[in-house]
Amino acid sequence: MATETAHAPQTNFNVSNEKMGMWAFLGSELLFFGAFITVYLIYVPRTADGPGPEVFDIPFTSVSTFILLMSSLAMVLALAGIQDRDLRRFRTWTLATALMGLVFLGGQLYEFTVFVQQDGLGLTTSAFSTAFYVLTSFHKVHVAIGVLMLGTLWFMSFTGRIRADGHGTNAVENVGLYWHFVDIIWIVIFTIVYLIPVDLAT
Amino acid sequence: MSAVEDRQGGSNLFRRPSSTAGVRGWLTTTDHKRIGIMYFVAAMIFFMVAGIEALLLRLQLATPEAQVLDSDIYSQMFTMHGVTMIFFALMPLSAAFFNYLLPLMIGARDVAFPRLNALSLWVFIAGGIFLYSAIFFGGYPDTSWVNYAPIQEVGADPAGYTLESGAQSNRMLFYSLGIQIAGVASLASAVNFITTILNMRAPGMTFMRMPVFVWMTLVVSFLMLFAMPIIGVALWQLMFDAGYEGNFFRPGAGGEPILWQHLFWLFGHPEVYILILPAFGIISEILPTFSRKPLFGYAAIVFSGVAIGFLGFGVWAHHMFTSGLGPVANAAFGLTTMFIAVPTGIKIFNWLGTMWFGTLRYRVPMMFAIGLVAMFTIGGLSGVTHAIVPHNAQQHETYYVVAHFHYVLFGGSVFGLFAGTYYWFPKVFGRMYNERLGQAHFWLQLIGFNLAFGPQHILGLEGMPRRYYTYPPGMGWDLWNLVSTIGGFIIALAVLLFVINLIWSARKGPAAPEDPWDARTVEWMTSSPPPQHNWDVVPTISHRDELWHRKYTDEEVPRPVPAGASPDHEASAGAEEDIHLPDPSWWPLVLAAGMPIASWGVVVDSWWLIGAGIVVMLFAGVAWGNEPATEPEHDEQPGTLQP
Amino acid sequence: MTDTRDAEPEAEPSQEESHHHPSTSDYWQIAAILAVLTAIEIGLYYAGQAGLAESVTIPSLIALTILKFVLVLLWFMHLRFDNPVLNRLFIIGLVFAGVLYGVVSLITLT
Amino acid sequence: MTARRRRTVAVRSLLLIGLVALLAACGGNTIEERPLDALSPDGPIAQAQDDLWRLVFPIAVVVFVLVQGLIIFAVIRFRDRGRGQMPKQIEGNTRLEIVWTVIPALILVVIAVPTVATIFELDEEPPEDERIDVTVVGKQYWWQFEYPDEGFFTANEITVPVDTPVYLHLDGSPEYEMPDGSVQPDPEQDQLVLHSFWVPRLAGKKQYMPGADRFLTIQADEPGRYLGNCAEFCGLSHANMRIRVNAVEEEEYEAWVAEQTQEAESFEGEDSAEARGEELFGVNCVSCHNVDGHPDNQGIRIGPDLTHFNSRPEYAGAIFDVEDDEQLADWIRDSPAEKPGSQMQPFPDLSDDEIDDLISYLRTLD
Repeated sequence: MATETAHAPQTNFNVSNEKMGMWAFLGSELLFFGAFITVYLIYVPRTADGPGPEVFDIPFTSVSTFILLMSSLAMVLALAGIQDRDLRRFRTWTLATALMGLVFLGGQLYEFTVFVQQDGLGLTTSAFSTAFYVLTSFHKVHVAIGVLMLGTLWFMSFTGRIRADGHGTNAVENVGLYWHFVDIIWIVIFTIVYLIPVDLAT
Repeated sequence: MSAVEDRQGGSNLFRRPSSTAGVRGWLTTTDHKRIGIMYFVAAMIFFMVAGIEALLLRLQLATPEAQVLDSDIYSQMFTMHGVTMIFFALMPLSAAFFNYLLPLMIGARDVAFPRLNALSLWVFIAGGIFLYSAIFFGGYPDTSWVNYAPIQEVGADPAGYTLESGAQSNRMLFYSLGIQIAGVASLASAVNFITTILNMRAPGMTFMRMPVFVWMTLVVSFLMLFAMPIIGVALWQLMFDAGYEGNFFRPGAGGEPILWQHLFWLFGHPEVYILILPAFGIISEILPTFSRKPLFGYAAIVFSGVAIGFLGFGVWAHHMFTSGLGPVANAAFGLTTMFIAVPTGIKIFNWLGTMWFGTLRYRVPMMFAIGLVAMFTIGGLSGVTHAIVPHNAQQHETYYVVAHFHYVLFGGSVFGLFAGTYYWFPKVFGRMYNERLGQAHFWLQLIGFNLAFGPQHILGLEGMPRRYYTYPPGMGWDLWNLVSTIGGFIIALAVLLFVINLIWSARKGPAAPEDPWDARTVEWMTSSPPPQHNWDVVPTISHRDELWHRKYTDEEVPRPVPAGASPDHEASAGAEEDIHLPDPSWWPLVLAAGMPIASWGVVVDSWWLIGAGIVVMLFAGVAWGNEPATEPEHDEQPGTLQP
Repeated sequence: MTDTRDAEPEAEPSQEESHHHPSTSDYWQIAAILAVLTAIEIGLYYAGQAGLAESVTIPSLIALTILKFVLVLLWFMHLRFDNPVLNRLFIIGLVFAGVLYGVVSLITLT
Repeated sequence: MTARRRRTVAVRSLLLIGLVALLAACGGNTIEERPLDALSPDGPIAQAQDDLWRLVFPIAVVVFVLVQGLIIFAVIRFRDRGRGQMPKQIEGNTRLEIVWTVIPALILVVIAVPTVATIFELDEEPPEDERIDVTVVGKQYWWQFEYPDEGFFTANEITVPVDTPVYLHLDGSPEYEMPDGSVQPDPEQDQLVLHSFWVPRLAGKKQYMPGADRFLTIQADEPGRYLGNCAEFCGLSHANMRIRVNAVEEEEYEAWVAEQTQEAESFEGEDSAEARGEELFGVNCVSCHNVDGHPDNQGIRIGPDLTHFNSRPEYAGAIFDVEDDEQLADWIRDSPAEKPGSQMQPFPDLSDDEIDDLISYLRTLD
């Protein structure tokens, strides 16, 4: 992953190919999430006589949001660890990031089951419910892929693909970029989906 | 240590391949040139399949009230013709050129992410196989390539007396998932090409020294980067509607059908430029070579290309003038649409300027290039007539529009891509194509094309709507439909000559020199075909038309540089570089294979199959991450491996 | 079987970059600010429930979100310290997404 | 004159004659032979649209001739004459670039100004007291027209007075007043799809959008029968969904309206083919078709309103001749076999005699 440019140490912009490719990809991801968020915003009031945004449990979601936010801190600390050639710190914080991601995912899935079973808000209930579930699930898939990548990084530190001499730092940095991106998207979703529309609906 | 995953994989199959020979060598290759060739072959197969679909459509329309196809088959054919041509023929044909030429033109040894490149290829092929497997699950998508909501929710026969409703929702799933898979391939290519162009240019290759084809590749890559996600979202939403009873585009539950049109055309219009700009890039290389003059107004052509790219995102609603957006939106989008004619005109005039005062040699690539300028102009002019919004209400969804976009996409893209095929054929295969057969191809195609699509302008203005499987006599449409069908078969004959020429010449054609056309750009400096590592020594670039300046003096009327005095002779005297090429890998192929598996799972509604596909993708992804792009233990020897 | 060859080139740029890197204590501070901003957001939500006007809460919520977004982007994702070309790639996407979807919402909702 | 020269001349003359003959074969058509022609406007809306075309098309032709002329000139004049000459290496010319940027831009301004003006002009709603309102619902695959002021329905075919704007309301969420006075949504509300209303000689097209309202004005200058089509793909019988607009003089229009508001004659209690047909209709048809005046009428509008079925020359999306008894019998027996995707259920159990009776009843609906 980190070695595609082994034969081309100098790039025109002095930035590794992987990093540039990752940023280009993230730029593209903005249009993915942008479309889902736009569709959601248009559909918020269209509850077709089913439950609306009032079912959201703000305290619960705030906690899981906070955990995801702090996982970003763990991620930079893991990167700082490998940059300081400290393999142990890298492993600890990587694992912490992945675990926080898992906690977030678990919280979200729990929240889904509550919505479906207690509030009767199914995927097929209304345009609002479809837009809500697909937007948040799309984000969850991103978190899950991120957790998987973090696990792979952690594993790689045992197989010698990430080493205390700084080898593999590029890979950590790029996974980090992805992870932070997933986090900032949630920052936006949290405000738009959970904090604002209740006001609009009432 | 780096080979841990090789042992993990266990079986012989997944040991890291080290040989580039045989079928396995092609399946596991990460060489951009081999990937480019495979892209071309696969895309040409899809091109011919879509062409046969078009012939069936034309047969049905040749006479009024014909009975060649019934309404259901006809709908499937026109939908698949559009989807295949756009996502599985023209886009991949462009990708074939990007792949093969981009590293050679910017003086690189490969693209930035060779395995990602292989992934793009296999994902595209997997998407095509998946889409065409629909025949086993109740038929092909049948509600047109634009698939306007809410017909995608209810199917082409909601009553279900003619079609089974389960089959109809399967068709929508094949539409949604098949194009999404193709979109993944485009997105991966876009990231790859952007990084390659920005980061991997040879020393001295500044942005304003890049060949126009490279510029157009960059613009197209950005268009794909930002447009593919939009259709991705729309298709993803359609999947939930068609497969899981979601409500995105169902008006009864609050869905907004017009939103599909917005998302579709937000992608769809940039897509038009994704299809045409590569052809513009190709002929911007061919016209100077065969005019023996530099490109006239290089900067103007580059910036108009960039401008077309940007403006391409601001005109989508001109496809929706009759959907009732209101006068303000209609006026605004009418104006932006007219404005886009300005950069397009700049390009046309600069190509003319390139030919003016030149010494034009009419070899097949040049003929197709001039054909593009002439034919695209017609498509451009009918495009301007679309922008007069009130009259657009008469033209919309008629054969006039069909004629317009075939003049743009066939007269533009296909002419350009064929021109490029002839032009770079000697470089790719080291053999010359047959010139006479090529010329016959050109004239047949030019005549057939104008016979097929010229009359459709008249048909449209005489009121013939698109997507009609039959029409009554007495509308004044009979003659022109017959002419159009005859033209379609002449095109088919022309394409047949093309394919015969390529296959025959690749095996039996006379050997080609390094630089058969006395060309201007650096890809002609390396051998034909190029070695796997492209260059023994990466060229240092000091001019826009680097090769020309190495061959000819800088005088107003140039003379050849005396032998031994050109800078490349000095350069090649330098020390051998240590060349490391990416190793072959199985993982792109395996990862790509997971996608149709999961997609079939969605169609047959089996969570096990979806899970299996996802596991295959994840396994391949993790193994990929653990596999270095280049194995450290063996080095390629320059010149030992041929593509 | 050591990857000495690919170790060298990639160790180089990251070393170079580490000159500009913020320290771990910077990261903790940013995280603390982010936590406080989130707390304010949630507070605003409840203030809105308690009767604070929407004209106050919604703009403030949007402003706070943008602030958090930018903080993570600049510090955690190092955009502040990295080559501006990366910056541009991301910003083009942001502008495209904002303008295009803005226009779509405008047309659809009016 | 050499033999070769003569041959060239002969070939050229032949080509020319062929071309002229070809043009004559199509250009000589009368409008009756091209009833959907979009370039033969017959009303002020279509005329305003056509005026723009008449402005832009000549400009396009001039540009076309100019560009193609330049290409042909360059191709001939600058061909390689095999003298091995090397052309001057010209990189570009800023003045020329400016010229061919500015001139097209100016031409576009010339086109843009009247275009924008016409967009706003055509968007104006005709004044309520001068227009006729018609509510349009696109079904699969036929058009339902309601005259809300007069309170009757027709299918595929509308009659309008000349020189009067007809304001079409393309109603994406149709509702009907039932016989009991309640208002019910269209029974097929969830199955509606996009259509596009297009009568080329009266006005350009407009999409029928389920769940939303769209409006379109049409107006005819001369009496006549104007043809139209659905122009947005809507399923298997998209090609079989035609529109007929009868433009008539004012008096004739009023007579027609008076006729259309009549209820159907009832044959209850009689012993005739019509009476048997009426009864069969009550058993098999009223669950989808509305016939005002039928004793069992339920006011359901899944299929077309048949109260004045026999007054319309065509049926089934205006593709079949209403006078053809044999075709009508086939249609009743198995309509999806006659028109792909038809939503009318087949009636395989009706005997030939029963179908004859039904047709006898239908013949009274005029």
